[in-house]
Amino acid sequence: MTGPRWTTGVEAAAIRARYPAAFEGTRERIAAAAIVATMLALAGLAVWRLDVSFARLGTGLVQIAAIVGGMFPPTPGTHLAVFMHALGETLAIAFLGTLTGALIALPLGLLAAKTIVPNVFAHFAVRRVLDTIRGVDVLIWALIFINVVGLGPFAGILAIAASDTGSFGKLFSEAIENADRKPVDGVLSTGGSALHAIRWGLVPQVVPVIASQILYYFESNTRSATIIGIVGAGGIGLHLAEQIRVLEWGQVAFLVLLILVTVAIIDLVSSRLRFAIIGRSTVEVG
Amino acid sequence: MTANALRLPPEQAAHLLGHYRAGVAAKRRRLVLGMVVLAIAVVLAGIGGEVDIPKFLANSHRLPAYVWNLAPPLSWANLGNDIAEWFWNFDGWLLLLGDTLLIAYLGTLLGVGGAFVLCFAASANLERRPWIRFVARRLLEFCRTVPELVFALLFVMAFGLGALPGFLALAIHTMGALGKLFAEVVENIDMKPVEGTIAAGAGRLVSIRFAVLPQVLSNFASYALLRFEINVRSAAVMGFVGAGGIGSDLMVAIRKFYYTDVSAMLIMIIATVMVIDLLTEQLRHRLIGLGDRT
Amino acid sequence: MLVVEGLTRRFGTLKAVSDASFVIEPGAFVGVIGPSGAGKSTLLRMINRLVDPSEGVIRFGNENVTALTGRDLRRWRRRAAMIFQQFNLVGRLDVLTNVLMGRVATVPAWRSLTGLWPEDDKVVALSALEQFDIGSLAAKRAEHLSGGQQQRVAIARAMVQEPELILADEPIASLDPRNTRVVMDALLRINRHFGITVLCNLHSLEIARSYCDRLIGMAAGRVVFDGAPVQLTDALARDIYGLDSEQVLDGSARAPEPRVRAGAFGEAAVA
Amino acid sequence: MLVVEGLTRRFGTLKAVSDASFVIEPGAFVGVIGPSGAGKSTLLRMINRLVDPSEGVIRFGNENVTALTGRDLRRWRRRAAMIFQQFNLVGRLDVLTNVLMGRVATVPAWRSLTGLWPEDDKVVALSALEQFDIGSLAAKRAEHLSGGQQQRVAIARAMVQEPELILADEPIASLDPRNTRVVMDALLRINRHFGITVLCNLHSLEIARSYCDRLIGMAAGRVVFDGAPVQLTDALARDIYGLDSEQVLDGSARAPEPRVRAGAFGEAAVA
Amino acid sequence: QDYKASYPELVFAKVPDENASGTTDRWTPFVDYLSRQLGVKVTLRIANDYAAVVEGQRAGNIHIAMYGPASYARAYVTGAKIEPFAIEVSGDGTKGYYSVLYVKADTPYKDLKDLAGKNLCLVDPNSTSGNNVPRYAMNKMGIDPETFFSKIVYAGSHENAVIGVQQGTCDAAFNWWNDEKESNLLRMARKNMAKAEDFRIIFKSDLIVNSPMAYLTTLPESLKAALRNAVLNVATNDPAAFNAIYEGKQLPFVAVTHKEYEPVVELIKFVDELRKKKRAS
Ligand SMILES: Nc1ncnc2c1ncn2[C@@H]1O[C@H](COP(=O)(O)OP(=O)(O)OP(=O)(O)O)[C@@H](O)[C@H]1O
Ligand SMILES: Nc1ncnc2c1ncn2[C@@H]1O[C@H](COP(=O)(O)OP(=O)(O)OP(=O)(O)O)[C@@H](O)[C@H]1O
Ligand SMILES: [Mg+2]
Ligand SMILES: [Mg+2]
Repeated sequence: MTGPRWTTGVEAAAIRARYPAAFEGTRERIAAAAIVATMLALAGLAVWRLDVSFARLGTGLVQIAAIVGGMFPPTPGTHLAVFMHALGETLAIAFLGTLTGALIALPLGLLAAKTIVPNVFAHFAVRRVLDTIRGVDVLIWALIFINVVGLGPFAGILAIAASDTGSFGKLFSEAIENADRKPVDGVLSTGGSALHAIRWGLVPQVVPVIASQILYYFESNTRSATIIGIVGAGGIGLHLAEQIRVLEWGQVAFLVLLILVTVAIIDLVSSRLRFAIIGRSTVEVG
Repeated sequence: MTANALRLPPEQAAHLLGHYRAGVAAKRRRLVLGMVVLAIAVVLAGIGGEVDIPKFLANSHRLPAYVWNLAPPLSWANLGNDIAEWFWNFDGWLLLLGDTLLIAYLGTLLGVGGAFVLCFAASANLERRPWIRFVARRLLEFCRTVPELVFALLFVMAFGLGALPGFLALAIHTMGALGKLFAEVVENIDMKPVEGTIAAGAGRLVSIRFAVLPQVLSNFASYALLRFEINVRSAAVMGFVGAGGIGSDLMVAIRKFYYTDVSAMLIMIIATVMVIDLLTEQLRHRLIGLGDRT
Repeated sequence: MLVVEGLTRRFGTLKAVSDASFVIEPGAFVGVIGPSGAGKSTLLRMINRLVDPSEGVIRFGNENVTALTGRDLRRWRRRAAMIFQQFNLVGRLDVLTNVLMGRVATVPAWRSLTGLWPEDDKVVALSALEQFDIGSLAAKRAEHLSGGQQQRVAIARAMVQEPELILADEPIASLDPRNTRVVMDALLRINRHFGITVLCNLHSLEIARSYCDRLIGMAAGRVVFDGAPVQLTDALARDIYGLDSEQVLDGSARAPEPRVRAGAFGEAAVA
Repeated sequence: MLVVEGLTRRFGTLKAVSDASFVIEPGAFVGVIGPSGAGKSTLLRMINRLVDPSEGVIRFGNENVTALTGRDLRRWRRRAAMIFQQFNLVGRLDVLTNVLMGRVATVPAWRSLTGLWPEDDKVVALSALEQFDIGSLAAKRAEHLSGGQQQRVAIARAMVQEPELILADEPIASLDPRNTRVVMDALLRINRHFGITVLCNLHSLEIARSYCDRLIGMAAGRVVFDGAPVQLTDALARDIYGLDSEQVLDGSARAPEPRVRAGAFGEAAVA
Repeated sequence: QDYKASYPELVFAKVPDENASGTTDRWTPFVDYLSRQLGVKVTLRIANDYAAVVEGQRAGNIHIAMYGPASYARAYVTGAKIEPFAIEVSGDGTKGYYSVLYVKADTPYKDLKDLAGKNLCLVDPNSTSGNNVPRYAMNKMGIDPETFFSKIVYAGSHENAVIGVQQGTCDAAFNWWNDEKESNLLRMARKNMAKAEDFRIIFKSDLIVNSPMAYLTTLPESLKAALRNAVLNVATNDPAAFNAIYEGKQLPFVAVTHKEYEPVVELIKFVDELRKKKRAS
């Protein structure tokens, strides 16, 4: 039951003659194929060079079963209070560290966005600074701040803030570049300054993206052991690493579950917050 | 001038203003409440996190202390030799960097694939059935919450030592992390083009391909490349599965306090990060058409 | 035959469309008129199932449109082409691909997904663009077009769908007189020639009167008029639009001596 | 006095506006007409300096608009209010805040940046909305409005700017007859009453003729007509729009017996 | 007591043990005890990475630290101004543990020399018992591991090294070993990750001297004396605190000087030499 083909009268040959470009497109297709081929070739090279083999799969599965079996039932052992305390501590550190990093990164992100700072040099310089911040390992950030404030949660907050600044700056700048230009033009056209255009034309658009990135990093910092453990602030990640090291699988499972619940809660808050900002709109996609 | 002329009589204005206030009151209240909660959280976290600003300021002159140590002894007279001395293991590190890039590439590729498949099921604007969304979101959380080390250990048992367990662990984590970020990018798109395609009878795949992808591809690309960069730097898993790589060598150098090695490797890693970032930028600007706007 | 029964849509407390009922015979050219915010767009979007009705049913032939899901829903949408008030193009894709979107339901999935469109469909899409004088823009990004050009791309997309029903939401709002004619004539032709039903939101009463067989007038969500254009007296129309009786109806009619009517702006509010 | 001299804008190889020159006296109500894609929007955007001219100068009074930067540019934009064809509202903000955007240049920065608008400005913004019957929508998100409602918000924003010049890009495209009148009357009033210059892109020749003191016709980027509405003969207008001589000009005029003219769609292309 | 004014707060840092969990639980009573004895606040910091502890001592904001032997030596070599004053004593009265080489029980290898051309698993480049001591020992035997073995694999962890042997990735692997009752292999066996009977030891290193506790040399003498007194007598003054740490498996701390760590320092220097050798080649 399709509609009538009202297009049957169309003269294909004439159209083709008038718009030859629309029927070529071979160059793009070759380019696309070349990109895919290169990616596959690289993957092949990697597999070969890294000597990847699936040979031992069979025997190992038994041992996996042993470990996974050891994870049941998950149990806090005798450390429940310690774990909960560590979780709280971790949340506090991750929260402040992420927030501080985001606050520092915001102006940097604006400077690194091509749509805001068209000056190539400024833009280039800021982006390279951000690259450098990201390139420096978290362990090094930790050591730098241990020199200043000693071991402890404060050093963890600073190290997280520093290392996240690099990622945030990059992500924020890209969110900003991706924003729709029309509202920004709307604000500018009334005589608004660049600040106004950012505050009213840009921020409402990018806030959901930025909020989700901040919450994601908060979550990620909560579960990652690295910085908080290194700087001697304890934290849930330290306990997790410890339990893995001493092969206490039941407690590992318990800690993972604990973190999973925390992460799910953060995820829930994140969704709520973002949908409050962007408004929910769904259509039934067939 | 004009504005005054169009001013409404006071009662009518007051009425409208009241109407407006009532309309935004709930939102206002939520905003204020949110701010208060945030402020309380900051204070509490500040206490819990033993934040000590005066101490930080008093000791801030020590900020460059560690970095200072990293500087190699360079002299003008002997610059070439000094640099050669500094990068004494350049070849070896380059090889390690290459291996790391390959592992990270494989891990990222697999992870991005998985994330790409799952993200649409996890986003509320394209997936109406809440249970599918719930399952997808929890699955992604599981993948990024179970520590890479646990996955790595399990895979070592299954596949033996080597790169394979390393990049599988990376891939799973990458999938969990990117899946969430991708889903949120998708939730943030303009739905008008999607309506446009489905109104033409397009199915899910086609509307994703033509109405969603053009909007999200640049973000996907940049997230994926950022994750690639993170995977290049992530030393822990690689070292753990015995796959080495530049990250674990850097760790060793930091722990053994081979300062000049640390700075040499850092420079190489930072250069790599810069190259990846430049590539990302090129790709993104192409995708969002920034290049041809000017 | 399109049957709409007791159709209602709420947004929060607001009833954007409220208990609308009408029947549209196959092959009719029906205009929907009414003041801004009357619910015209919402009505059309419900028929295409982009907005779910809060109450009421829509039937087309034997089919209960309101109950469709999945593949059936897609098939229905293919049959009921929609032209959006805000165009709803994919700004970052080129014009031709935007038009080819109208063919997705008929092209095999592997072809459309890889962008390897059949030559035939490209010909159809290009000829549709050419109908509206924008064949030469086929390779341009949609977001770089002028307003009127975008609108014509959106119309071309609906045309190549070869639908049985066209839902056009102010298809000529951004068009100049010539293109207004071109587009309305095109709609009229496929309506007359192929018996395709057209349901068209229009702001210009003149256009509505000259092209439509029948007009449906909406105000504040309700259907307040339903009849042939001749039945729509000026008094009735003024009622629909909430105009005072001394005001003429069509904006296009001479403005009554503008130079003289320059009163204080404040008065306009209650005019 | 607005002076435009040799204004040109290229997009790639395309000249969207090409060597446009004209002078507009203070207090004039000038309509810009021309087919879709003629460069009307680009012209207005250049005057507001949202698009930089490739060549040519724009002067207003003693000021060289093309050379302005920074604070001066912002001051100029405040004086030259722009109404966009696609509204350019911030969809996620409420309607009142969108209108208050028109006041950013006059409100202290700390207030405008924190959103603590003075009561007075809110009253002004609400009054402007009420002029267009949408005062009650002030708290709604702009993206939830109907097309015509959004357009009126955009106009209200321009009004509260207290500009010296209004650049309106098809301000009535999405409006019903009543609102078309309301908006055009409002423009006319502030033009007559306060001597504010209005430069207005219009698609409807009828409206242009009845409201404007003077018309500028554009086609393919060039200014092809410049004179009083009476000077624009039908023949000239047909020329601008590229219509054949037997075609009537205004879309709103009766369509020549639609039922009879039902030719094959393919023929429409060359109609 | 003069130090209280200038040192109102002392920081005690600890790297988590290789072979026990609950580091915080176990050390908190001890730190509380120190605090009571010294009359100043003592804060316990557990850092996951000993580089952080070394850096903190170099910067002077960690006053007392419990090191592993190698990490103490590393801190010393790196120029931290510290001196050891107390050492752990194992249950049998020895002051150390060993690095051992495992092979599969059903293989013919009797001795390290039999492994020529085979694959060897080391733990990671930073491990004392899993890398540094084995290399040092082999060097003394005149074996150059890079040429002697066909392949050297860094397994990444002690467990992975055992798994490597079990799965045949390597023919032999180094690991830590305390005594007949405690070793990494036994621990894995208790968790069903390996069977102890499947493995055989064919080499045992010299004693690796136990972990020291070290303070900053810049601390005032009175404070140092008070610290020594408190730590060396903890087992008698506060048995509960002491037992919380070692659960009765270890004997009380005894005094120690840097001299006992000279061999470990030598080991560290040897490891640094290795790196330079790599450059030469
Ligand atoms: N950013 C851009 N990039 C490339 N081409 C553009 C861009 N903006 C406009 N154009 C082109 O410039 C020409 C003039 O566009 P403009 O928007 O000024 O037309 P218009 O007269 O306003 O038309 P309409 O009545 O349809 O709105 C069109 O052909 C359009 O495709
Ligand atoms: N998503 C939404 N959320 C809340 N209210 C909405 C939404 N969409 C539409 N509305 C409201 O519903 C009413 C009808 O809107 P609709 O777009 O159908 O009007 P319309 O008749 O098409 O008007 P116009 O001629 O101005 O386009 C309006 O008052 C509008 O504000
Ligand atoms: Mg509408
Ligand atoms: Mg335009």
